[in-house]
Amino acid sequence: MNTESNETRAKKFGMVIDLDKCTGCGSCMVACSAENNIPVRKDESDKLLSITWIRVYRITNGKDFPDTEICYFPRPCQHCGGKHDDGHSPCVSVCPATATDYDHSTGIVSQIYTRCFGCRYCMAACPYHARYFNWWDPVWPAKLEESLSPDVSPRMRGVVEKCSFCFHRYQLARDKAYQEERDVEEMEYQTACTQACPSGAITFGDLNNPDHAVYTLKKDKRAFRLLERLHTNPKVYYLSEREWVRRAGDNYLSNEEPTGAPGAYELKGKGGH
Amino acid sequence: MKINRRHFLALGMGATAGTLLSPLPWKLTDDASIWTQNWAWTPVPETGEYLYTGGACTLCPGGCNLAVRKVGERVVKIEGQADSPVNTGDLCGVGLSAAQLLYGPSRIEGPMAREGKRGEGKWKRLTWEEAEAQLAKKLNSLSDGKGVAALSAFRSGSVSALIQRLLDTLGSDRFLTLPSLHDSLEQAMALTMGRAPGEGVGFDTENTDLILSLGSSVAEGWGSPVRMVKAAGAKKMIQVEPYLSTTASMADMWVPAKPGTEGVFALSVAAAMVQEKLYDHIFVSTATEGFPAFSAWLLENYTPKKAEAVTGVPPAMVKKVAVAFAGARRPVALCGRGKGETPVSLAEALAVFALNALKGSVQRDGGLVKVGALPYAVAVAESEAMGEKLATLTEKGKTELLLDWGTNPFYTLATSKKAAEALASIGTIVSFSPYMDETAAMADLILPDHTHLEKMQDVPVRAGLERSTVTLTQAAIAPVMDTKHTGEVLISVGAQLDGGRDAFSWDDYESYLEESCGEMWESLSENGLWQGDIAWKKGLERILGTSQRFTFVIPEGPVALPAEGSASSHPLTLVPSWSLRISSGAVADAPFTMKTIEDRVLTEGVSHVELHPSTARKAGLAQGDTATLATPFGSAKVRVTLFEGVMPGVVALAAGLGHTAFDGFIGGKGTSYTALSGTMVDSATGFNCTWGARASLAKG
Amino acid sequence: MSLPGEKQTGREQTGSSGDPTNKGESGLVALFFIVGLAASLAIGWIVFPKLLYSKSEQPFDFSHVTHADAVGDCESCHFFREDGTYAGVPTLAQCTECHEEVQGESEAEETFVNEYVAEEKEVPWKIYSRQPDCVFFSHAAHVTGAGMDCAECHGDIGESESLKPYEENRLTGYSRDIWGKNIAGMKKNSWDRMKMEDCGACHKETMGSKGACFQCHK
Amino acid sequence: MFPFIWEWVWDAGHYIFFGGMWYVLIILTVGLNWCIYKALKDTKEGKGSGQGHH
Amino acid sequence: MDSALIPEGVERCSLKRFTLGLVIPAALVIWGLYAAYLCWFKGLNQTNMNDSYGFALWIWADLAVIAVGGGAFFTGFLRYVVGKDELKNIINFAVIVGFCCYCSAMLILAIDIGQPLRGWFIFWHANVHSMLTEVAFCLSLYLSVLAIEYLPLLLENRKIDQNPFWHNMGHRMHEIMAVFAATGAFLSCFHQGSLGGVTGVLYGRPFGLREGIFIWPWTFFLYTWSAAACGPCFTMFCCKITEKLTGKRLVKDNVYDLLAKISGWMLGTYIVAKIADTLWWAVVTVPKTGFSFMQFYNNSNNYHGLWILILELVVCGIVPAAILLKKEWRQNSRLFMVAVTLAVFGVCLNRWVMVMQPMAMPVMTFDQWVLYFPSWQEWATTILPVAGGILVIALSYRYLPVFPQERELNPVEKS
Repeated sequence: MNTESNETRAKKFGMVIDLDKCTGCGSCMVACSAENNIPVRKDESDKLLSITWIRVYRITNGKDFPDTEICYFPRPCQHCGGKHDDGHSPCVSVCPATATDYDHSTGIVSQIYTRCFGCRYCMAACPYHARYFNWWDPVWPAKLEESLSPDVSPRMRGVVEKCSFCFHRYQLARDKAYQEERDVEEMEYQTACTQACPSGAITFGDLNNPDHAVYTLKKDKRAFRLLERLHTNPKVYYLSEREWVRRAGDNYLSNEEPTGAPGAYELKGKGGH
Repeated sequence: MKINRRHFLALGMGATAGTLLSPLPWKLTDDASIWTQNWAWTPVPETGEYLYTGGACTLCPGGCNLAVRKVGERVVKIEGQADSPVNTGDLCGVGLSAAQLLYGPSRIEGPMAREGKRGEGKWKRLTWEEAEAQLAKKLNSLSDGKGVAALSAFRSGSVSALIQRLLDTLGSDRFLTLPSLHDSLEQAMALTMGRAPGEGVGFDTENTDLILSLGSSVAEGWGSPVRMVKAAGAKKMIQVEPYLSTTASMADMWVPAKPGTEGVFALSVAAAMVQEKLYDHIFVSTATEGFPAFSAWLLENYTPKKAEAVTGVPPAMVKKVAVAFAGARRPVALCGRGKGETPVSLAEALAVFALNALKGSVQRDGGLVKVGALPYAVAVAESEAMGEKLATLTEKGKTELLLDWGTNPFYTLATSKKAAEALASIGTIVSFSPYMDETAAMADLILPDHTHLEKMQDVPVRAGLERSTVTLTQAAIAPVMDTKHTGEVLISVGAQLDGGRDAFSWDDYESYLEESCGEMWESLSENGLWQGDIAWKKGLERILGTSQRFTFVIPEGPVALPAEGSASSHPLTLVPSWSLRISSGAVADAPFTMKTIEDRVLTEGVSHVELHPSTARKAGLAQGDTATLATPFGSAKVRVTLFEGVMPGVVALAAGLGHTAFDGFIGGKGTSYTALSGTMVDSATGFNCTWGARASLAKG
Repeated sequence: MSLPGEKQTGREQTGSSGDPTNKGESGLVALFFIVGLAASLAIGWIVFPKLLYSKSEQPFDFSHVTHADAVGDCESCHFFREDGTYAGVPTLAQCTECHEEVQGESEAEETFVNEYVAEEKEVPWKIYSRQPDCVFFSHAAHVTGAGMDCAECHGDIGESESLKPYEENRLTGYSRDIWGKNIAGMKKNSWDRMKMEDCGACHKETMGSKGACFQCHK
Repeated sequence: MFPFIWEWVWDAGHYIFFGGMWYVLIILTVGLNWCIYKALKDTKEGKGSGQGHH
Repeated sequence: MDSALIPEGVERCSLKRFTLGLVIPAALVIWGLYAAYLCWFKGLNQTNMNDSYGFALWIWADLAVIAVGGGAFFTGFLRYVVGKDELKNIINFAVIVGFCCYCSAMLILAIDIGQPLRGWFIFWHANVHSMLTEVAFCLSLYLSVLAIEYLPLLLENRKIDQNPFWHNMGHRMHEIMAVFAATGAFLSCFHQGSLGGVTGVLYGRPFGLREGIFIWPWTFFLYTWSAAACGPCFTMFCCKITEKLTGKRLVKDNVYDLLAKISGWMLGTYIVAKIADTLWWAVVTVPKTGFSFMQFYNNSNNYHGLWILILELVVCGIVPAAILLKKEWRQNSRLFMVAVTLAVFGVCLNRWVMVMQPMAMPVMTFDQWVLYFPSWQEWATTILPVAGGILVIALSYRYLPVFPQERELNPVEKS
C-alpha cells in the first residue's frame, strides 16, 4: 500500500449500502442516535418532526399480492459534492451564514450548530430530507443525560442538524494516529451505522483510495445513487440486483431507461419470484 | 441657568455616541448570541477517559456479546463485541439502546412495597433489609408452598437454579418460564432423536445453503437476531407465511400459505418429496426408522393436492419448493412463527423434523442439530408439564404468590381480558424487574434487580445456535439505582426461610455463580463467553454415524391449530407482524427504538393494522381510517394501512406494542397483539401455540 | 407636501424657541454632550467589564513551579492517553498517587488532602482555557502533530507560583481567557485570546488554510 | 462583512457583493450627513420653518 | 384635540372616531405580538412547520409583502429617475406602503428564524453564494432607504415643521431625494431578483429549479419584473381603499391612469416572459430531471393541482394585464379595481406557488406529497404586520400631508 500518496491525496469519504442485504432492522438508526446524542421526544410517530440522521425508508414495487416486494432504503446525509464535485452541494451553497461547509479534504458536508441560526434554507434545498430542525429544546429525562457522548455536542433548539458521517470518530482515530505517527486506517474510521449493521449492508471508506472496499464497490454493476439526475453528486452509493429498486433511486419518464454515471448497470434484475 | 429639552437631548446624544464607541453594545450582541449557543438547559456531556468493558445482552434470548463504551464513569453507548462468535461486533437496535434503559425513566429507584390499590402506582420505599425480610416473612407465612409460583426469564442458569431451590424449600413445583419454540422442538427431538436432560435443538444456519422458513422471521429477530439477519442477507431462503415480511421479501421464494398452516405446508412438501422420490434415500434407508409408515401416512393425508384445501398453496408451488429443498446441498427447514417466542404444535415441530430428515439434514453441517446440555454444576431447572402449569397461572384462585424474574406476565401472558383479570387476582405479586413493567406496576413488592449492564450473571443462550453457549453479563457500571442482584436477594431471602439456612449457605452471589458455572467458569470469566463442543461432530458416534439416528414419528395432535370464534362474527384473521425495531418480549423498547418505528406502524399512540386493499374495500375501509379491531378476546382502536403484501382476508398487527407501564416514551403506545391473541392449546404438549386469531374490523 | 416652487407664506409664531444667538447656552449644551459622552464611555469601558465578568478563586491554590520541579516535566501530569486523547487536568486518582498524605506545610495541600483526597472528591478546578462544547480541540494534532509548545496557547501558566482568580463571563459562561483579557479584544501574546479567529489565523499561517468547519467543531 | 472576519475571502464574489453593499452604505451615509450638515448651516443662518420650504 | 398636528387645510374625522377605527387593527397587533412572543420564547414548535415544510407561510408572506411593496421602488424609479412628474402625487403614499411592507418582511424574518439572537450572523458571517444573504443585505439596506424617503414626510408634520432644524433637514432631503430613490431602485432590483433566486437555485428541487439564459436563475428577472408590475397595483389598491374609507378623492384620475398604464405594460410583458419561462421549464428543464410536467400537479387531494397554474397565469396574469392595457377598461373604476386586485393576488399566488410547492412535492420516488396548514401562531404573526401597516398608514394619513392633491380635491369650506 502506498501510504505516502494516501496521506497527501484528498480523501473522499463515502458509503456503499447494499439494499439487497438490508433488512430494515433499524440498528443503524439506533446506533446513530446513540452515537450522536440525538434527542428523543415522548411521541416520535410524526416522522416529519422526528430526528433520525439516517432514516430507513421502506419502498415497495407497487405490485399486487403475491407479487409484491419490499426493500428498505437507508438514507443518511448524502454528503453531496455538487455539480462538478466542487463543493457546491445543494445545502452548502444556500446557507446564508456559512453554518455548513464542504470539506474538500474529506468530502464531508459539515453542520455547525452554534453557527446555524435556523433559517432552514438548507432543508428546503435538500431533496433527500436529510436535514432536521430542532423544533424543541432537547430534553433527556431522568438520568438519560448521563448517556450523552462528549464527542458530539448536543444541539440547542432552533438549529438544523444532520448526519456528519460520524466525523468525530475520524477525529478520534486521527488523534490516535498522531500519537503513533501514522495515517488512519480504513477500519479505524467507520461510522456508527456501518459498525452496527448486523447484515453488513453498509460499507464505509475513502472513495478515492483503491485499497478501500468502497472504491471497488462504487463501480459495481449494481451501483446507483439517489437522484443522480439532479447532479447533486452524492457520496452514498446503493447496490441492488433488483431493477425496480434501482429504478426507484431516481425519477424517469415513462419512455426512459435508467442511466447514470455510476449506475451503468444492466437492466436485468432478480425480477420478482 | 435654565436646563431645557435641548440639554437633555445633548446629554442623550453624548451618551449614545459614547455607548457606541464603547465595547458595551458590540460585546453584548456577541455575548447574547454566544449565550444561545450555551443555553444552560442544553446539556454539556462531561468528558473523561474512554474505555470499553465487555458484557452480554439479556433483552432477548439471542445471547449477543456487548462492548460497553464508557466515558469516565458513565455508560455512553452499547456496541457489539467484535470478536464474539455470536454477533461479531454487530447488534440490534434494542440491544444498542440499552444505555437508555439503564438511565431511563422506567427504572425503579429501589425496593418498594405497594401502598394503595393494586396498580395505582403508589409506593413506599423500603430498605433492602426490610424488603427481603418482608418477602421472607410472607413466604414463611404461607399455609402451603404449592400456592407459590415463580416465573423465570431463563430455564437454566444460576439464578434460575436459585429460584428452583427457593421453590423446593417451600415445597412448590411451580417453577415456570415463558415457553418458546424450543420447548416444542425439544419434545419433538425427544421423540425422533432422543434427548438427554438439558439438550437443545440448534440450526447450523452458518453452513446451510438454503433456509426453508416456516413462518419464522429470519430477518426480523428469530433465534439470535444478529446471526439470523446475517443469514437472511447471505443465504437462499424460501419463506412461508401469509404476510410479506422482510424475510419474505428478501427470500428467493415467498409462499403465502394461509395463517397457521405452515406445518401442513411442511408436510405437503414432505409428501411431495416422497411422492417424487426427491428425499435422501441413503440417509432414510440407513439412519432412520419408521419411514414406511410415515410415508404412507403422508401420502394418504398430505399430498400437495389435499393440503391445498388447508394451506391454499397450489400443488405446483409445493412441488417447486420440494424440488428446491431437495435440490439444495445442505438445506435446513426451520419453524417457529415470528421470533420463535411462542411454541408451535408438537405435530408441526415433528413435521419440520421429518422434512429435515428426509433430506438428511439432521446432525450434519448446515442442518438441524442436537445441542449439548450446559455443564452447570448446580441443579438446572427443567420443568415438567410447563404448559399446564402456566395455564393454571391464568386461572383464578390457583396462585397465592407469584414471583416474577424478568418475564413480565402481565404483558406476555395476558392473552385475553380474562387472563389479565386472573393474573390481577393473584394474592401477592413480587417483581424483581429493574424496570417499571406491567407486572411491577401490579406488584405488591418490588425488589428491583440490576440491569444487565450493572451485574455479573451467566446467560444461557437458547436461541437455536449450533452449539451450547453461555455468555456473561458484566458490571460495566456501578448500579445507577438502589438495586440488588436478584441472585443475591434470593440467597438472602432463602436463608431466612424456615429450613432454608442450609440450602442457601453461600456467602454471596458471586461465589455461588463461580461454583454453579463449574467447568465453564474459567472461560466465562475470561472471555465473557463459553461455548460447548459441537456435539454431533464429536466422538465415536460421529464416526459410526450413530449420532444421526432418526425416527419418523406420526404426530398425534393436530398440525394446524384451529382458531376460536365463528367466521361470521369474525371474518378476518389477525396475525402478528414482527420487527427487530420492536421488542416483543418482556422488556419493552427504549426511547431510541421507539423512534425507529415507522409511521405506517404507529402514529400518535395508535397502532396500525395492515391489510390488503381488497380486504379493506370489503370492510368499507380506506387508508388512514380509524377502525375497531375485535377478536373473541378483546378489541382495540387501530388505524388502517393498506399493503398489497398482506394475504386477502388477513389483518396484520405489529407485535410488541401496547405497553401500559414503563415510561412516557413506551407506555400507552399502540395496541398489544398479545392481549388480543387468546390461547390455542396444543393438546399434545399443553402449550399455548397461538399463531393468530379470528378478527373483525369495523370503521370507527 | 409641496414643491419648493410653491411658495407659501404665513409664518408660525408658536414654539420657535431656538434663538441661536445665546453663546453661553450652546456652550452648556456642549457640556451636556460631553458629560453624556464621558459617562457612557466610562460605563462601557470600565463598569461594563466589571459587571460582565464574575471573579472566583480556585478551590485551593496550586503552584505549577513546585510541581514541575518535583516531577520534572509537564507530561507527568498532563499526558496523552493510549488512545490519543488528552487527559487534561489531572484527576484525583493521579494526584493521590503522591498526595495520599500531607507532605509539606502548605495550607493548600492540607485543604486538598483533607477535603478532597480523604473525601474521594474530584477537585472542581476552574479551567481557564476551556473551550465551549462545540469546539473539538485535538491536543494530539497540535502537540504531537505540529510540535507546538504548551505556552503558545496556555501562556506561562506552567511557571506560575499560584493560581490567578478565574473570571467567567456571566452571560456566556466562558472563561475570560478565551475571549481575551482586554475588553477591546486586543491581544499582545498568542495566548491572550482563543477565539475562532485566533485559531484560524494560526492555521492560515502554518497550514495555508483556515480549515474546514469540522476540523475544530463537533 | 469585514475583511477581518473569518469567512472573508478576497475573491470576485466578495468584491462584487460587498462592494455593492459598502457602496450603497456610503451613499446613504454621505447623503444623510450632507443633509444634516446643510440643515444645521441653514438653521444657523436663520432660515426656519415656512421659509423657502413651501 | 389633536388639531395642532393635523395638516393645514384638510379635514379629518374626530379623534374619537379615529381611535375607535383603530381598535381592531390594534387588537390584531397585540394578538400577533403575543404569538410572536410564543415563537420567540417557546421556539418554532409553535408553528405547524415540519422537516419537509421548512419554508412555509412566513416565507411566503415575506416574499409576498416584498413583491407588493415593490410599488415604492418602481414608483420612485418612475418619478425620480424616469421623470414622470405626475407621480409626485402618489409617491408619498407609495413610500409609506413600501415602508410598511418592508418592516413586515423584517419582522416576519425575525420571527421565522430559529435563533433570532444570532440573526446578525447573516451579515457578519455572510456566505456570498447564498441568495438569502443577498436578500438580507438588500432588504435591510432598502428598508433604510425607505426610512430615509419616509423621513421628510414625517418632518412635514405641522408640529415638527415648526422646528427650524427639522424644517431645513426635510428641505435638504428633498433636494437629494433622487439620489436616494435611485439607490433604492438599484437595491430593489437586486433583492427582488435574489428573492426570485431563492427558489430558483434549488437544484435539488425540480419544482423550484429554473434555468437561466444569461444569468442563473431566470426567476431573478421574473421576480423583479413582477414586483415592478404588481407593486404599483398594490399602491393603487391601497390608495383606492383609503379613498373609500375617508370618503374623499385623494389622487387625481390622471395619476392613476398613468400608473395603471405602466403597470399594464409591465404586467403584460411579465406574463409573456412568465409563460415562456414556464414552457421552457416544462419542456426542457423538468424532463431532464426525470419528471413529467403533470407529476408536479397531480397529488391526490388536488391541493396543488393544475388549477393553480391556470389561476396564476391566466386569471391573475393575462386578465388584469389586458384590463390595464386597454384605456376604456382601466378607466372603468370597477374593472380597474378588479384588475389591480387580481394583479396583487396573482403576484402573491406566484410567490405562494414558488415557495410552497417545492416543499410539498416529493422528489425521491418513494417520498410523498406533504400537506401543511399554518398554526394560529403563524396566522397571527402574519396578520400582525398587516394590522401594523394599517395603523401606520392611518396615522400617517391623519397627521402628515401625504396626498398633495387632497386640498385641491377636497376644499375645506371656511365657516
